[in-house]
Amino acid sequence: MPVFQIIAKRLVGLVFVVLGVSVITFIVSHLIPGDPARLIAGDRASEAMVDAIREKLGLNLPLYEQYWLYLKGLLQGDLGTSIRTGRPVLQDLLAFFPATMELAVVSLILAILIGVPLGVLSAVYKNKWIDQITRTVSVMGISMPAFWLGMGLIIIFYGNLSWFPAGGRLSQGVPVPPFVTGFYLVDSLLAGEMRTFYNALWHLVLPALTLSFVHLGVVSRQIRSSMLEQLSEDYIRTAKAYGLPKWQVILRHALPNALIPSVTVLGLALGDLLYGAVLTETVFSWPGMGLYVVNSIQALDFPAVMGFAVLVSFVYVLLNLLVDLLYLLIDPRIKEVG
Amino acid sequence: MQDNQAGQVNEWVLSVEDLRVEFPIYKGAVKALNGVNLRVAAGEIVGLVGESGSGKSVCAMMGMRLIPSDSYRVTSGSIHQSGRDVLKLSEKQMRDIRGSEVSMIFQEPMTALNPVMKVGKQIINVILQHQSISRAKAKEKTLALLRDMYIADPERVFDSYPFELSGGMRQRIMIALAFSCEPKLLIADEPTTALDVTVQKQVLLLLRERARKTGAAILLITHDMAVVSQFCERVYVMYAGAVVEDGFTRDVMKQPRHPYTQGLLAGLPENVKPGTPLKTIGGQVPDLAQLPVCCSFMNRCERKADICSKVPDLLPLTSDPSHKVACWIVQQEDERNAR
Amino acid sequence: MVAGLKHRGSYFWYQLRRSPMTMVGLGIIIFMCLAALLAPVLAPYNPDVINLRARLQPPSMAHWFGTDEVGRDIFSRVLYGGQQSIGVGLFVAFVASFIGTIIGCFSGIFGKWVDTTIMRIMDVMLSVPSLVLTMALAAALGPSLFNAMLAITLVRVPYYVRLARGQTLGIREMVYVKAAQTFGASRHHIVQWHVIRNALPPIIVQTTLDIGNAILMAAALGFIGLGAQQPTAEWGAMVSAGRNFLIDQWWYSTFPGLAILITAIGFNLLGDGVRDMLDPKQKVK
Amino acid sequence: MPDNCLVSLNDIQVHFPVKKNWLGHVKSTAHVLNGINLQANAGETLGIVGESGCGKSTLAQVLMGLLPPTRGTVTWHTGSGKPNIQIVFQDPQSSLDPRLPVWKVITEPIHIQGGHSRAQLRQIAADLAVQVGLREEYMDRYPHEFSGGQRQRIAIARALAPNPDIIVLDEPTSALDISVQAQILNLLNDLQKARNLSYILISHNVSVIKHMSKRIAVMYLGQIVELGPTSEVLQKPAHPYTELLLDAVPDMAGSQTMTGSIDLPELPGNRHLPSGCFFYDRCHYRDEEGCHLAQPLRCLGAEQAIRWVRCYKNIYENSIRAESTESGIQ
Amino acid sequence: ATPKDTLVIAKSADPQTLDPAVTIDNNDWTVTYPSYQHLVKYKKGSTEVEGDLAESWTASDDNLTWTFKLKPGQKFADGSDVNADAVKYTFDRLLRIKQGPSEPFPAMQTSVKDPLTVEFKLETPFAPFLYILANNGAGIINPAVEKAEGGADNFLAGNTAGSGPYQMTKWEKGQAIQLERNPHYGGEKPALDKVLLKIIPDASAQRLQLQNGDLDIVAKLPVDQIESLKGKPGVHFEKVPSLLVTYLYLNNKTGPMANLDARKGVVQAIDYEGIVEGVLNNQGKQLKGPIPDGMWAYDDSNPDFKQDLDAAKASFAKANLGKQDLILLYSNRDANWEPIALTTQANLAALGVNVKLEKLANATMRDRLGKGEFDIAIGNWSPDFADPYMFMNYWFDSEKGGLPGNRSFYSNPEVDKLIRKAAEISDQEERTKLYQQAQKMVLDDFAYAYLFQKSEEIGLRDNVKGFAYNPMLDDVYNVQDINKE
Ligand SMILES: Nc1ncnc2c1ncn2[C@@H]1O[C@H](COP(=O)(O)OP(=O)(O)OP(=O)(O)O)[C@@H](O)[C@H]1O
Ligand SMILES: Nc1ncnc2c1ncn2[C@@H]1O[C@H](COP(=O)(O)OP(=O)(O)OP(=O)(O)O)[C@@H](O)[C@H]1O
Ligand SMILES: [Mg+2]
Ligand SMILES: [Mg+2]
Repeated sequence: MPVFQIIAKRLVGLVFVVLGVSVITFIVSHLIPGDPARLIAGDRASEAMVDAIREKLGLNLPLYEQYWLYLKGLLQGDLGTSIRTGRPVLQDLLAFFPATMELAVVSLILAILIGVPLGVLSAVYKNKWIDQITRTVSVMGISMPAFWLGMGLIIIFYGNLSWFPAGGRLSQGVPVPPFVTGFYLVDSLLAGEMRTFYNALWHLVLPALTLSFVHLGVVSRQIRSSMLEQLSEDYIRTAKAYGLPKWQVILRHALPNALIPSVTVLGLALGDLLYGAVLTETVFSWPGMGLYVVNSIQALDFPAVMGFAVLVSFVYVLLNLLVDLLYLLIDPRIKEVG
Repeated sequence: MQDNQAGQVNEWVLSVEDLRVEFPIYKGAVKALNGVNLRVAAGEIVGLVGESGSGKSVCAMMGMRLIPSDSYRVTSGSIHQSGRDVLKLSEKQMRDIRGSEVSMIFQEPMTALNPVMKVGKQIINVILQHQSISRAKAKEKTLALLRDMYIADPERVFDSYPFELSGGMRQRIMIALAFSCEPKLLIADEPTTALDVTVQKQVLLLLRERARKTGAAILLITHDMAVVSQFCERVYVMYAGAVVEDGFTRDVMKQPRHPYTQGLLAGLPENVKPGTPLKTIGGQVPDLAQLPVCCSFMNRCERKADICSKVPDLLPLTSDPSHKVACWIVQQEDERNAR
Repeated sequence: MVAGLKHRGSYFWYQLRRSPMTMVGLGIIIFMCLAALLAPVLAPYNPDVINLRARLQPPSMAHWFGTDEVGRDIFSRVLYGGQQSIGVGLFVAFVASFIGTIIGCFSGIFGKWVDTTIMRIMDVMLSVPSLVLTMALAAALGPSLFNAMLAITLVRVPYYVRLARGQTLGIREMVYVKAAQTFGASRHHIVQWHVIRNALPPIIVQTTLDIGNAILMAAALGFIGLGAQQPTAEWGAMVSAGRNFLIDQWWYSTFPGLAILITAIGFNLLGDGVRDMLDPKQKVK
Repeated sequence: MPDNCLVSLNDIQVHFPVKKNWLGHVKSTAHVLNGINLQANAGETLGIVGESGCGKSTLAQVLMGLLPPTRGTVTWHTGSGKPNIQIVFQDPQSSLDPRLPVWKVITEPIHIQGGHSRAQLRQIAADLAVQVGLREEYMDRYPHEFSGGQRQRIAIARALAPNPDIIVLDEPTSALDISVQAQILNLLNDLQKARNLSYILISHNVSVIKHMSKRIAVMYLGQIVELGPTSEVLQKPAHPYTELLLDAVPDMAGSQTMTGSIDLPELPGNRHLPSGCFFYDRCHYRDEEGCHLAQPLRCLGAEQAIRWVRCYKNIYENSIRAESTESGIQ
Repeated sequence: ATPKDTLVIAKSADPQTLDPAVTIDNNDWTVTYPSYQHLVKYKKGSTEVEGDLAESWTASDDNLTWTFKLKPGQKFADGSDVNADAVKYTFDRLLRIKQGPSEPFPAMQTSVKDPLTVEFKLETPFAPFLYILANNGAGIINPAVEKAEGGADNFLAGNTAGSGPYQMTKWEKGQAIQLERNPHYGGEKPALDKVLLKIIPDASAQRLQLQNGDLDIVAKLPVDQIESLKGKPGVHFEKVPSLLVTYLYLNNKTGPMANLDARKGVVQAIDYEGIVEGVLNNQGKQLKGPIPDGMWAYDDSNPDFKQDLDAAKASFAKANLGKQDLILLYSNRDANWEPIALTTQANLAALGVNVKLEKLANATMRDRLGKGEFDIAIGNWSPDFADPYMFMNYWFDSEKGGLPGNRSFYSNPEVDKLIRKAAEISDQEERTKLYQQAQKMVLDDFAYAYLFQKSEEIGLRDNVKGFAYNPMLDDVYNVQDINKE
């Protein structure tokens, strides 16, 4: 299937998904008992004040009308105004989104860089001690409550050893690089500020390790099982039969084929990383969307919650699109099969 | 090529002596090979036939030592290739032999090539592995090889992925790959089973032509008797992990001696009048995990006698020393007739 | 073919024994489940009784795992907490896989617009950030362990729908289903006779793996305060409550955290093992 | 049409859309069957040969009613209207549900019809099993506990269960060993005699067809190119494809005698049908005039309409140039 | 370690909005209070007020007209003058927007008498008027914000525009907020160039950073963290009085708690000492009634509450509740609430009264509180201005039932009369008498269960000097007075 068709198909799906997501989050968030107007007005506010706020925020309108207004705004790229902060939701989210994304992407890269070799080793030395160790590590990753691990790392590496900072994205006094992508690592390199770069990297280590440890298990497990599958394929036997060295067979023949089915899993993992960041961010004072959305839910900040859900599902669909395009790149068979 | 032609022994490109291989499994072991004796001389085409599960592929894979070393046990015997003891070579030495001295072609051309690598690259990789020439040279060589396979537009095929080619074409690629380093021996494990008859014929003809041109010997594994009779000079018949009969093809086909071979040939529709009942071999192939200590064909044999409870050896017939059979009854009978 | 087919049971054990990791997993699960079930017998204290004057005591002979901030015995609470946490894991995994399998099989076998509709809905559910959906649902339903359980279940269902549908589509193309169609088999017959039976093994594997997953999710909800209600002991909520004491009163979070980790490891190892066992490729031919 | 005709196929065409663009418009089509005219008679075995991908299995599916033809009709002459037709597939492994015990597998068709108790079904299964040479005690085992040949017997027993008039055999022995193949072929022959069954036997093994069937149809690219009594067709092929096919079949007599050209052109795909004669590109006999035109199935030997061929040049008997019967056999 | 010219303070969460006319959250005031000046301000560490922008003020005899004279030469951060127009602008805007901060203000007119004189005309007399002018909501805003991009409301939500000693110069969402000296500040020049508010949600992380010297000031640490930090080098704690009280709402209107004896039973059953000792680690003191120690009108002669299980048993017997469960609501807002809930549950369980705990999100809890759907709930209260009005009138006026303040839905016409009268007259002695009289009555009615008033312990690095806590200004730091050695 040509590229533009895949894109077109995904974009149609995107509209659908965003609509669906907004409906679901709208319904669910309005099911939460509580009145945001009262929350804003404060403890001691009179009924009249609460009513006034309700009116100002349009909360007195019937639900379908509220949704309709929301949808109209959405179509114009307006995610509404946060009840809690009084600022446009999009503006708030964009302040937090790059941080979350940076953490997620770095964690994914880490998870891949560590997880793929582990998975390969584990498959190649199936049932040997390497395999047992690797599988133990990956199962521990999958089974580890992320927040628990994070807290432990802070205590050890900040509290006792002082090797890494306790949290945040930059040390105080280190200038924030001019905004280009919102990723401090990238922006600081673009601006040529190596000090900022190292500082940002230094801050990323613990949270990224925490987050990637969980997904490292997912990745290495997936790679292991698809490697095992590929290693039992005929073409591997062929490659061996023609005298290709073991590691060439594993890395140049089996691995590319094993990566193909794994791409989907990795795409989904990045999606999960985005959500998974919520807990990690709390522990590491990481200024991402996680804390924002938890607070928003607790403050019944409907537009903010919906905005978050819509943005993340948007990214999720885009990721899927990316995965599809990646398939085109790595699997020549796709073009034919469509 | 016969045993009694003394002095030629060194010319066996492959010689398997009393090979016994088993796969340990839950409670015991699958005795996949139970004393296989098999020889291929330089330049000849030898057939290996037998029912599914009789150990043909294990035999072939052992010749290349392609089975993961932790999954099997060699309990006795040896494999020699051009004088080298394959079972004693290191993995590195073995790698150097594979592809250059001995090559292999597999049954499923569909899955035997890496699906995401262009075929040209796959061939080049093999050439570069065994010969120290430049990449450009290797490409030239590859194209020439493809041309030798009667492929009309080698450039296009060179740049194709396997899935873009038909089954026959893929099998030709496999052949090109197999001959890329001019091996002395080619083991072809059912190379045409997945192909149409018309394509099968082309592929077999091509194989033979290449072998003749390069002087390579071929061990052709198949269960199609007709293919054997058309293409092979000699044939080995396997049953339950052992060779039960071996001889010149025309002898074996015309005058099968072992009861199993006889049954096999009689079961072919080609050999009877249409519509009449085919002869069948009763009973079932023994479970290789619980092989009785007797002639493995005994439970299905119409001619069994007391002596069959001893395992027979594969011995030349007195009447025709080029024809060997592993059956007490036939051997005794032959001896009696010869006297 | 497998030798000694009559001993299918013993063959199962053989496979289990061959995989030490699976045995470890099984051992852990049995141990943890026993500990949870026998909590009333094993626990040295009533898990809910507070003692403000014995708060935050370090591990000692009297309190093996120490005490929490109102003086409850953490060892007893970890034991009782197992009932809640493992219970949630089992409930979520089984209910979600049950519902998901039915919807998925139905969708796959019916095809056409029903399939399209169902899968679109699942797409949407999958792309809603799951933690947000779970949190919002749990908040909407009111915080209780049961509601958290329902929320997690609901969020897990689409995964099973996808899996079961994929399986169904595969099985639908199998020759034996084609054969059944030539006999004039109804959809109902095909689902009942062929699809469910054959789709089940991978779903069972997924379910086993998901138990650990669900325990973690319940713990995460407990961590945000949307899970079990006091004074009920639940591991996630305990870790969360102990969070502020982690530096100096490390035992408070550590022991329930370890319990989560170990149990999840147990179910994951077992799941891996079951997968290997059910994988026909790995069987001795 | 002979009196004992069971089913006749009239100009059956099957096309599959294989590529759609994102609006759902078909962009490429597989022309799998391109006008099949055929009839099967009671009690006889009709053999169908042809190279892989020429549409044999598709034809079987059309016969089974699993696939509605894109064009053309299937007419049943079984009186009662509802045809009783069963099928045995090539791969006995995948055609049996691995999670059903054998007795359930065998009686599945009857179970679907309903009206039998469990005990009755078991009895029926046991009876059928004996007929196909399986032991009664095996009824509670699962398919994977049997050998290939036994599995194929189970499949045959299942096909026999609803007492069919016709059984379509789609390569019933090509996954089996020679010695097992002989058993199954014998079994099929015995059953045919005992039950007066009609077979439609699909195979690419010419010798199997030759052994089993009186009449043979040779297929090429979704069309029948030759049809007639087996012995005649195999001895004196009238279509160049049949000739090519027979030439390629290795025979037992040979002593490394096989010869022929190695470089044949690629087989045509069914995505884009050749215009005119489908075999033109591969034909040894082609010449400029007339040969490249589309050919109808012509009757060979006008007096008895039993041999038909789809060829401009009649390589079998150059002299016989039948009056063209455009519509093929009726 | 932190730089010498910068004070680094931990905060658990980002501010929500910086608009003085909107925010009612102390968490936001950390930024706004030092950024704006008010007509009057609390004296350092005290609940008394003194002039800030105002040089002097007078009130008419009927307490309805208040006239303020502004100090000359006060300037906003952009250099423009603080004048009567700005004051009028501020209060008009506050009453127009009519959100939380406007709530204590009575209906009034603001008028400019001359550039440095402004006059408020109240419609009803309001005794605490002077005190509410020191509230965060009364911070004087630079009218120039009207011309800001996106409008004044939008601008003020994310920026400061005042004349205080500091102004906000940078806000990195979720990370840090930077305050820098206002160059035009009219008062004494603050010692520190910058104040950095670091957002650190996790208390353990805050504690570790304080210990390691990456933070200068941390407030609101859990008591156990404080305990273990004490004695660590470089850190010390200042124990400060607080007017933050914690008490239980007992639903006087509906359900089992509507019964006076049942309420009495609950009040008698609770282990007050245990809570102060066990939950607070003695970082607080028991309440003796609604008015806490430190607020005028506090009555020290009241006895401490004491657990008396026998008396409680008798009370419950009299109330004859039957087998009803009591529903106790609390939320995750305060870490102490859970142990309190558990203690209450345990205390009542000893008497055979079953308490069901429901931990809710704060928003949901408020909803339930407002609707009166609870039997017992835990609440915190801190005064917005230093007047017993904050306690007596809010908690007991039957017209403020529910969320506005009277969470127990207490209703007693006698009490209503007393406290309303106390709100109108200006003589403090007279008022004290009225309030103490009312206090006796509500104690007899067991309207609430009064648990404790917390004393705050604030963790400071040893080199931080000049810190003073004002009980009226929780979360607000007197950054202009602080210097670092
Ligand atoms: N890795 C293994 N582990 C256990 N048993 C094995 C293994 N490989 C082969 N076998 C067994 O060895 C026997 C011989 O198998 P082999 O593949 O050589 O048969 P074959 O003659 O090639 O059959 P076919 O004609 O079906 O290819 C079989 O019974 C098979 O089950
Ligand atoms: N559902 C389908 N969609 C598209 N193409 C199909 C479909 N089913 C079959 N075909 C194509 O139709 C052609 C004929 O298929 P069919 O299975 O009938 O061939 P066959 O003669 O039975 O071949 P074989 O001898 O390999 O069994 C093949 O090229 C196949 O790719
Ligand atoms: Mg084989
Ligand atoms: Mg077919």
